[in-house]
Parts: sequence; structure tokens; C-alpha cells
Amino acid sequence: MKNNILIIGGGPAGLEASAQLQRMGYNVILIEKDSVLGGHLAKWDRLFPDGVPADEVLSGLIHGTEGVKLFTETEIRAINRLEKSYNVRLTNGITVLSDAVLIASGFDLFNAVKKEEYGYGIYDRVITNADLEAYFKNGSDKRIDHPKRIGFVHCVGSRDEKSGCRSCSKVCCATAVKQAIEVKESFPDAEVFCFYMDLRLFGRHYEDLYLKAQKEYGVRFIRGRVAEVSENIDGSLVIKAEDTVASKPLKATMDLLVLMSGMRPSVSGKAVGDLLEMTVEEDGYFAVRSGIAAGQRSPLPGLFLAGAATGPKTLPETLADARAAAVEIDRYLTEIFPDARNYKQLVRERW
Amino acid sequence: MTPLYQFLAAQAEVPEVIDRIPSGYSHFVIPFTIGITFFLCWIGVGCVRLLAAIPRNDRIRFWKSLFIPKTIVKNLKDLFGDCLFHLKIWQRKPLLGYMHSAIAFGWFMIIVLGHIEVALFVPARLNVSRGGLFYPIFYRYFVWMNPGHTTLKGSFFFFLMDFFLLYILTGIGLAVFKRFRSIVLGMRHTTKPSLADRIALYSLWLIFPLRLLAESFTADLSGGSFLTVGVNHFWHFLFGDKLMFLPFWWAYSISLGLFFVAMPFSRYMHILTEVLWILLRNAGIKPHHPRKGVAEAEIYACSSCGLCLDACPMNVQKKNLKYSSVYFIRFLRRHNEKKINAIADKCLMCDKCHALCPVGVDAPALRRAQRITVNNSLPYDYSYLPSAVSAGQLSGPGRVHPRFAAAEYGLSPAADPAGAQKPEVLYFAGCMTHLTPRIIKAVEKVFKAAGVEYAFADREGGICCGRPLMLAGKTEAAAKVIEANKKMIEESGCTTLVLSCPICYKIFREEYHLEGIKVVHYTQFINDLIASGRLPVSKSDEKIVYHDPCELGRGCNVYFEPRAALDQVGTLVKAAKEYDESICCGGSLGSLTLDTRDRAKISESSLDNLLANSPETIVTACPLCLKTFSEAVSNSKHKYIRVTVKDFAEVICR
Amino acid sequence: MIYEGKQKIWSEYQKEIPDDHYFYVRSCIRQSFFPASEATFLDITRNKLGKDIFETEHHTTCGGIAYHSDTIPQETVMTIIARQFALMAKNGYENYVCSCITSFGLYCETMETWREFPELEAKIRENLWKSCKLEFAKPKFLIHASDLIYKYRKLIAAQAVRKLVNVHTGEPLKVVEHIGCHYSKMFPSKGVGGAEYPYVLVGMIEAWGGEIVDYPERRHCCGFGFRQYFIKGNRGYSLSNTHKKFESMEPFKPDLIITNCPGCPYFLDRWQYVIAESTGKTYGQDGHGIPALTYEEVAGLVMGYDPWDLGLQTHQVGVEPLLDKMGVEYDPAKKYLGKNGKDIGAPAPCSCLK
Amino acid sequence: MVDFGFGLVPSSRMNLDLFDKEKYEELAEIEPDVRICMACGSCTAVCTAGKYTRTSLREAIEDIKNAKPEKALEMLRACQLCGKCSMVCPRGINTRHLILSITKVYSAK
Repeated sequence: MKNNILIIGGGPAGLEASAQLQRMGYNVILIEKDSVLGGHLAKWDRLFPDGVPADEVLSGLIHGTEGVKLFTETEIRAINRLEKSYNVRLTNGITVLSDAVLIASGFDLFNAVKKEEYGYGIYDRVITNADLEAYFKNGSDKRIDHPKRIGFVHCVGSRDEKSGCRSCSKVCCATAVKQAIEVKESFPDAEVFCFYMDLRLFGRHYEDLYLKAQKEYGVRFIRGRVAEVSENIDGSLVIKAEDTVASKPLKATMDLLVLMSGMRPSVSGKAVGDLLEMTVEEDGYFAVRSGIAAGQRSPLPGLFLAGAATGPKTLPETLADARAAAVEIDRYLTEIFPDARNYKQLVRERW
Repeated sequence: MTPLYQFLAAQAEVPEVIDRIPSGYSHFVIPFTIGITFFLCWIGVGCVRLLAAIPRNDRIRFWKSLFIPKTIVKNLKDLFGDCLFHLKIWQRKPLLGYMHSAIAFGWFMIIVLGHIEVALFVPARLNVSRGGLFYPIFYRYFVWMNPGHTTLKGSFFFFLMDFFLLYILTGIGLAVFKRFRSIVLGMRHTTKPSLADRIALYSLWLIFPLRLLAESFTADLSGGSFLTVGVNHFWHFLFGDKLMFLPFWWAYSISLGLFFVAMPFSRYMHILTEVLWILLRNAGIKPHHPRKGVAEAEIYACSSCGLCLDACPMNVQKKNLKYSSVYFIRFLRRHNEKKINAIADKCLMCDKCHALCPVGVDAPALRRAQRITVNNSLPYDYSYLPSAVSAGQLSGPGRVHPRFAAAEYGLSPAADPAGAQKPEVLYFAGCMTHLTPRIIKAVEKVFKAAGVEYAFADREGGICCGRPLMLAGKTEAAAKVIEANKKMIEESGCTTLVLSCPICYKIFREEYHLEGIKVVHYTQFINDLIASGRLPVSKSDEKIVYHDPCELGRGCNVYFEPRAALDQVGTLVKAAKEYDESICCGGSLGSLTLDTRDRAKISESSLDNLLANSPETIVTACPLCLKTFSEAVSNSKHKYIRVTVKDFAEVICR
Repeated sequence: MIYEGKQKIWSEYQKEIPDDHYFYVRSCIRQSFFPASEATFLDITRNKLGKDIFETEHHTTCGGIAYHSDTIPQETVMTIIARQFALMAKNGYENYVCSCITSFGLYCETMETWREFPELEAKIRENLWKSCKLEFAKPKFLIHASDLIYKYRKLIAAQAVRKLVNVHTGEPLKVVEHIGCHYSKMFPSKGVGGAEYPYVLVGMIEAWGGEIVDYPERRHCCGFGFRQYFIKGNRGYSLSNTHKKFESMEPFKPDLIITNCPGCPYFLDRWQYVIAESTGKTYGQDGHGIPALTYEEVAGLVMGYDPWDLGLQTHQVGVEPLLDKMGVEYDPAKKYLGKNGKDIGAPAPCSCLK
Repeated sequence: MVDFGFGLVPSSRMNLDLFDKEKYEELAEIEPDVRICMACGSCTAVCTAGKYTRTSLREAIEDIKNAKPEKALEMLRACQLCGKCSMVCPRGINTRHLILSITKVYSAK
């Protein structure tokens, strides 16, 4: 008999894991709360470091899920842990008896309104990284009108305990550099500034992206967090930061300010976690069995995690994590789950 | 005027030579006459202008030099050796040397012999008013040889003329061949000719074949030898008795005329300018301006032969060939300011082009002169120098107090306590050496092993020697730096100054004028230590290749000492190119604009050169070369090769 | 500027302000800077709105100026504050309203410190008993007097005889609001509207018909800064701060500045004079300055108080152009006559500032 | 004008709006390496002149970008062009030419 596996979240992690598990011969049910699959990837235009179209990557991921039972606009109404399996009632009326559950609930973008000093939602020309991606995708945004000076503010909602996040969101630096290049391509006459605290460009080719931004696009990198934004009488923005390299406060007028909203734990993912009484760590992300050795296992047997549900990840990391989760689920369903007599002991030993 | 031959060939009753064209004129001489007249006027005016641009003192010195026997000998030697025989090219590339000497010496001989012939047979025609300008050139057209009266003397000249014509033609043949297949003659790169160059070049190629044609058509009338007569027979065989020879004489004249008109605007101007340049150079006059005065003679002495293209370390990249000296000089001639500066700034100043130039054009000096015109006005403030550098710094921790040193090395303590404060040897590491602390460590180890009492001038860091400023054309600023260092060194009371950096060494030797202080590079100093037995060394079979740093080898002519010393500690193997042909490491401070990636390419080719005989160790005696090679070995394709880069002192004191 | 965005933020920073029964504490310096303001506050709340506002002559300074000038230790300040609170409780009140922003900030800071460090609170409780034999108490609600006027803004508007409108053009007056730094910058949640877009004064301006000027340096300190002002050698910094604000608001051509702090109206007013007299620069129309008033004074103006009764003659910057715009009738001859009709003396004429 | 014994204090704040883009582009044209500095400070650390007097290429580059070219020139005035900085620059900036170019572009009237 094929085991049922429920995957919660139709973003890259959920899609990749379901594709892998489907290939392994399991009966995969994937639920997604939105009407479209892909999560944030569906809203993104191009991806760092090579500028690959997000659509291309997403359609590849979706293509791989053939045979998976997909339910969009579906959430979890109730979930019960039976002896070994999970009895899940979905909002679309279906009930699933699932032998393993994978939570791939991803992340929410930090709500930039909360960084009041940046005036997102108040000043006309302050946008977020997601807004800029939407602009690149759709080609219009009334806030973006031939800007001559464009500022990127790194670490918005990241590395900021006051806004509830001490840690780094990992992807924003590379995204900012990517977007700085793209915006310069769209507006070649513009001066582009990136205000960073540390440039955390750790991945392969990321440093090349940084060098390219400096060398070919003349992007100016200023070490210092923007701490104050005001609106001029003409609608332009006055930003204040310290150039910590020069040890001097500075101000500059910008026509467009892009806030690099960081990753926050998914609110709807948290709701699912609450139903299962899952533990979250201080940073709000789900706890895993072991951060090093078992990063895809939750503390509860049969309950797996993948992607940004366990902390900020880049897309390749998320996909790798999803594949790892698929292998973990397979191992569980073949080695532990079928042994009804020793199940509890096996769980104790191997979970 | 009595014809010479009457004395020389008194027996001849009938004149051997009879004017075939009594007027001694034909219209076809017009192109040549115009050309040569233009040319002579041009160089006449040019010489006067050039000499006028030279400072008065230098000019007087120049005229005087022409009467100094030693200089006369050298002038003659250089004129024949360089201008006619091209011995410098022979030495490096025999085939190319042959080509050059064939054309230069052959042509010279044809002109000289032609005039001797005229002087012998129809001396009246040497008079300019009687066609002296063109008559000797077209001698074979105007005369008729009395058949049966050809003397041995006549035949002798006929033979010589034909011989040298053939000699030239072989040269021309090689030249044409070289244009298409330069590598065969030992040149990997050739210059791109300009328009005037092309005109002059093609007319030059045509002159001698056309001369052969013209003379061969008239050889049965005006005399000839194995070549012209032979060809003449061939024409008769082809075309019968009546030969239409006038068109060929026209063509010959036109090609000569064209050549002389194009010559002042082409690289072939060097043929004559070189003479002036040799005279000026041998008179010891140095250029003060990149284009005026002596420099003008120098830049027009350049033959655009392109040997410097092969010499230039930048030639590893085709795009950088345009920065070679030959193009620098070409743009100097054209007054193309923008390009002049771009080229002047790009050069590594490794001096190899100068070392290899057949004409001895010192292009790096011209580049520096050019940089002075641009950069010397830049602002600087060195008011801090005097307080930064003082003899006081010698008493820092770097100082090995002679008393302690003596005790340590078991020498007798210095008797005079006042004298004890004065170190005999002062070691100046220089800025760059501080980036390669292993050199400092090794040098100190050597000093210790040899029991040298020394003071360390800049253990805690000193100021720059001034050479980089000089190279950048900031002479005035360099003078300030020199002044500050000089004061410190003189106050130290040392008698020997040891330098581990060739960049420092060059400027200390040439510009510091340290009275009573012996300035030596550490390779020399250490070699002396070994030779005098103070420094014991042991020979190993480690295969060592020695890299001649530009500033030390070509710059200061130090080739022997480092090799002599290294020979005591290891087995020296040869690099593909050594001594004055060594290839710059790429790290040179000489270049202002060459970027890292281009430099890396040069380093790689320099390494290729050093690794020709698979050494285990590359030894250099310059901190800059050491650092550059160390990085290049680990970053280039050579990272897969087991070779280590070491400093000279490191190898000595293993 | 997106108004809805601001509203969203304001909705997140609402604090509970009881409607009535307050123990009122005055400010040390306001009483000498703009003495009529506090009198107006009491008159409006007690007489016009019929609220119970109690005050006692036994209260003292909160110790804030000395505290911020590093001249007394924190425990001393806290004991002084504890005494004030004890007086409130002794008189049967649990809502504490203070006139001074420095005090308000310090009270907030002290209450927070006690919350974080209960042992400190215990010590102060002991100090208070030892020194004053008073029972320690903490207010249930700690608010600033401007919070209360904000709370009553609509009641005041209902009784208003005029609006913050230029009677000649019908256009609303352009008003700069300036809150004292210690009002909400230390504890954004303690201020109405928070620290980034404080609403306390904006609410009054909106209720009374004015238009807000949102200029780039709106967050900036007025320039008081305690040590920066107290020491003459540092006074240039204080002046430069104020100068920066005026340079920033100048393009918006404000008619009026409303403040809620003792120091701010003083510095925004007096430094305009100093800037004008030392550099020749003025920021109002035709060589006038921009009047910098307290919220009580503005409330008094809309409610029809006589400007000289409101003490507007104590401002260095002439208020007459503003009064003319608002259509306030006044007797120029009475400007420098005190309450008792005696001449209080006119300041020396300014050469640059009209 | 009245002397109050105190007056306006010049702001220490840098104003990026004063940045001279044209001149900077002129500099970047002759020495594009000015764009790729990542402010690591290696140049300043090894500077021969910097040991004795305030000299910093890193700071000069910053100053130019922060609209303070006169400070940049000040930062380079003591430079002896020794080239140590070029040896240590991790980005391989042609430091000596950059220094010469900055002085050339920004000291020209």
C-alpha cells in the first residue's frame, strides 16, 4: 500500500519535496493556502546571482509535481495525531490520513510598515524589494517615475532586535545587489546607493555580483544603516545614515528608496504549528531535531520540515533542504513506520 | 679638370667612357631630382633646427666632441657598426642583421662606388651645376662604354656594382619575405606601418629591382657585369635587338623620388638621423624634453624596426603591443599628445627595449621625460619628512649595538666608545622589503652569520627612496625624499650602505651622491662576504634559476655577483632569456596604468621564461619580484608546478 | 505623503487617557517662560470643560534639569518623584498629569526602571519613608498635559470661536507641530501616535482646522539639549540645531509652530531672534518670524481668549501677523500691559526681526 | 549684526547631494579602479607616509564619493608613490595611478 504524505505549503520547498516523493512512489497531497503555487517565487521576477527568470524556475518545479494531488486555496482545519499517523481535516472538506507530514510553510516578508522611520506606506516613494520585483514583473508602479537617485536599505527587519529579529535574513544582501544592478539597467542615468551594515554575500558567484555592481554599474556601497527618512516638499526623500567607514553622518536626497524586507516566520505556518503544538525557537522559526544532523526532522515523529520554515534560506538551499526532507521521509516510511511492533522503540532510537 | 683615368690608365688611347647623352640630362631624372632636393632641404633645415633646440652648453659640447680623438674613434665605430653593418642586430638575429646590413651597407657602397666611378671616368659631372645631383645615380644611362676598351678597372667597378646590387636585392628579398613571415627572421612581432611608411617601404622595395631592370636593359651599351649583362642577354633573347629601356629608367627615378619625398615622414628617416643621434649620444648629451633637441634626433633615429615589440614584456597580450616603444616614438613624432601620455604611463620601465635597441634609443628615458611634463606639477606636502626620518631612528631596536654584537660574535670590543656608536654598515630595507619580511630576516641572518656589525636604518619603517616618484615623473618631489634620506644616512656615519631592494639601489647609486659611502646591493655585499670567506656557505644540488630584476640588471648592470654567490650554494640553471634579456616580473612600479590582470599575464610569461629548464627554485633579489612571483606561482597555471620562489639571501643563508 | 499610512500608525499608538480627576504638576521653567500657558490650561479644563484638576503648592521640581545635567544622582531624583506621586495619592488621586515634558519623560523612565528593577523601587520606597514619612504610591495613569488637551480637543473645538484658518483666504493655517523629545522618543508607546509620527499635537491641529506641515527635520530636537544650552561655549550647537529645523521647514512656509514642551517654544522662539540678529535670516513672511506657541496658547486663541491674557507678548517673535490671519482682535496698546494694567516693559527693538 | 558670543556651528554631516558626478565620471574614465574599492583599509595600513602623517587612499576614495574632494587631496598630499598599497590591495586596484588621477582630476581648476 502506498503511504500518504501530506505536504503543507506550495512554495519551492513543498513543490520540490512533493516531486521527489512522488518519484519515490508515495501518494503525495500538497496543500497551498493561496490560489497559485510558488509562494514568494511566484511574485519574484529574476533570481540572484545569474538573473535567471523566476518563472522559469517555478514552472520547472511545478512541472515536476505531476501526479501529486494539489489543493490550492486550502488550509488545515484540524489535525490529530493517531498512534502513528496524522488525521488531517482540510478546509475543502477532505480528510487525509497521512503517514508523514512535511511542513514547508516558508516565510513572510517583514512588514516594512513596522520600521516607522522609513515611512513605508507613508512616503510616496518608499517601496520594498517585493514591490520592486513586482515592478520588474509587471512593468508599472506609480511610485517609480524615472528616479535619478535610488537608495537600497539593507537589513530592514533583519538584525534588528527592536523589530523583532536579531538574525540575518541571508538573502537580502544578494537581492539588493541584484536589484541595484537591475534598477540601474532600467534607469542608466540613475545613481544607485546601497546602505548596508555588513555585506553578507557568502555564496558562490555572489562576490562577482558585488564586484560587477561596483565596476560596471557604479553602484555606491555605503556602510551604515539608514536611520531616518523624511519627505521633502517635492516628494523626494531625505535619508540620514552614518557612513561608518568615514565615521561621519551623512544625508542624501533620493527619488526612490527600496527597503530590503527580511524574512520573518510565516504567520500561517505558525498557525499550523500551533495545531500540532510544535515548538518554535526564540527567533520564531520551528525547532528541528538537530540543527546539524537532523535539520529536516521536527521533534515530533513523522513530522518533517523543509525550507524557510526552519529559518532563512536561499532558494538553492531550500531546494536542497526539500530533497533532504524527501530522503528523510522515505527513510522513516521504510525503516520505522512499517514495523508496527517495534515502532515506538524505533522512534526512540532513530528519530 | 683632368679626368682621373688619364693618370690611372695612361695607356688607354681611346676614352673608355663616352657620353652617350652629351647633355648629361634626360627628363626621367626629374622625379629623382625633386625628391632628393626636397629631402636634402628637409634634413638641412631639420639639423639646424634640432641643434638650435639643444641648450647652448650641450651644443658647444657637441661641436667639441667631434674633435676629441676618442670620440671620433667611437663615432666611426658606431657609425659603421650600427648604421651600416647593424652589428647589434647581427648579434641577436643574424638573418635580420644580414637583411639590414645588406640594404644599408649595400646601398651605401653602391652610392660610394657610383660616385667613384664618375670621379674616375667623368669627374666633370660631379659638379652640381652639371647634374652632379643625379648624374652619378643614373651614370649607367648617360654613358656608352667603348666596346673592346673595357679595362680591368672598368670591369672591376662593373663587378662591384653588380655584386652590391645583388647583395641589396637579397636583403630586399628578405625584407619582402619578412613582411609576410616575420617569425622566420626571428621576429614575433612587426610594426604596423603608417601611410608614409608604406609609400617609402614599397618604393624602397622597388628601387633596386627597378635599378636592376633599368641597368640590365642598358648593360650592353653602358657596361655591366655578371648580373646586369646576364639579364641583358635574357632581354635580348626575349625581345630581340631593340630594347625600350627608357620606361624603366623613369620607373627607377620615380621610385627613388618617391622614396626621398616619403622618407622624412617615414621610419626610414632613421637611416640619416641615426648618424646625428650617434654623434649626439657619443657626445654625452641627454634629453631634457621628450620631443625637443636631442630627443628629436633620438626619436627620428628610431628605425621602427620593431625589435622592441619582441623585447616588451607587455607583448604577451596583443592589445598591449600598441604601448611598445616603437609606437611611443611614432606618436612622439606625430605629436599625438593623448596617445603619447597613454603609452608613456603604461610602460613598466623595465628598460629591455633600450637594452635591445639596435640604435640605442633610450625610450624609457623619453617616457620619463614625458611623465615629467604631465605629473611634475601635482601637489604634494612633504613637510613631515625631516621629522620622520632622522638618524635618531637608528637607535631603535633595529640597532645592534657594536658592543653587544662584538660580544655575541666573539670579536674584540670596539676600542673607541664614540666610534662604537657609528655603524660601519647601514642596512636600508626600503618600503617594499617590509612587505616581504622574509628578506629582512634572511639578510639579518646573513649579517649575523658573517659577523657584520650593522645598523638597521628602517626597522620600524622609513620613507621611500624616491625612485617610484622619479619613475612617475615627480622629480621635484623625489628630490625632497632623497634629501631627507640622505641626511639620515650621512648622519649615521656609516661607510657602507647595503640595500636589499634594487629600486632603492638604483636611485641611491645614481641620485644620492653619498660622499664617502659605498652603496651596494645586498647581492654584491653578500658575494663579497662569501668571496672573502667571512660567510661560510655550502653547495647543494638544488636547481636554481636566477631572475634578473630589471632595476638591478639592466638598471645597474649587476649580473655577475648574484650568480657568483648562488653558484656557491646551488646549481644554477638557465632561463630561456637572461641577463639583459630577462623578462620583467610584471610587478614593476614603472607602469602607472597597467592593471592587475594585465600584470598577471606578464608574470605568467616571465615565469614561463624562468621555468624553461625546470628549476626547483626561482631566486630573485628584489622584494617586488619576490612578491609578484610568489603570488603568480600560486595563482597562475603554474600552481600545478612544484617550484618555490625564494629571495637571494634566503637561499644563501639556508 | 500617504495619510492613510499615518492613520494606521496612529491607530497603533493610542494610550488610555482617563476623562477626569487629575493631580496636576507644574513645570519649573514654563512658569517663567510662558506663565500664562499653565493658567490657561487650568482655566480651560476646570472652568470651560468642568473637569476636576487638583494641584497642590507642596509639589516641587521633578529634578529633571539637574538629572539631565548630571548634577544629582538617580536615586535622589527617584525619591523626589516618589514624593510627588505620594502627594497625589495622599490627596486621593490616581491620575497624574504633568505640565513638563522633561518631567513626563523622567516619570516614564522612573516607572519603567522600577518595573525592571523592583529592588530599586523598594529602596526608593524606603528612602521616601525615611525622608518624608510619606506612603509610596504609583499613579495608575501617567499622562502629559498635552495628552489631556488632545483628549479634550473636540470639546475645545466645540466651544471654539474660530478655527486655525486664514480668515482672508479661507485656507487652513499651515502648522508645524513639534513635540518635546522626551515626550515619546524614549518610550514611543507612552505618547499618542508614537515617536515617528506623533499624533498628540496633530490631533489638536486637525480638530481645530489647521493643516499639518510635515517637513524633513520634523523629528529634530529644538536645540535645548540641557548641557548644550546651559554652557555658553556649547550654545552654538543649540542654535545650529534650531537653525537646521528652520532651514528645513522654510520651503513649506508655515504660519505657526505648536509645541508641547517647556523648552521647545522658548528655543524655537528666541533662537529665531538670535539667527536673525546674527545672520540676518528670518523665516516668516516679510521679515517676520514664525510664531512658536504652546498648545494651551493655541487652544486659548481658538477659544477666543485675549492674546495678551494668553501671554503672547512674552514671545520674542511677534504674533501680530498670525493674529491678523486668524482674525483675532487685539489692542496693540495693551500688549505690554500686565494683568494689573501696569507696563511690563517692551523689549528693545530688533534690527532684523520684525 | 549682533555678536552673541556664540553662533552657528558648521555641520559635520556629509551631504551626498553635493557629489560631483561629472568629475567623478571623469576620474573613473581614466582610472576605473576607483569604483571597486571595498574599503578594507589595507592601503592605509601599509602606507609609508601614513606612518608619519595622516594619509589614506581608502579615505580619499571615500571623501570623493562623499563630496569632499578637498579632503581627498589632503589625504594624498603626503604620498610618496612608493606602491606598497598596490601590492596589498585585495581588489588589485592600481593605487598609484588612482592617486595620480585623483590629484590630477580634482586639483585642476
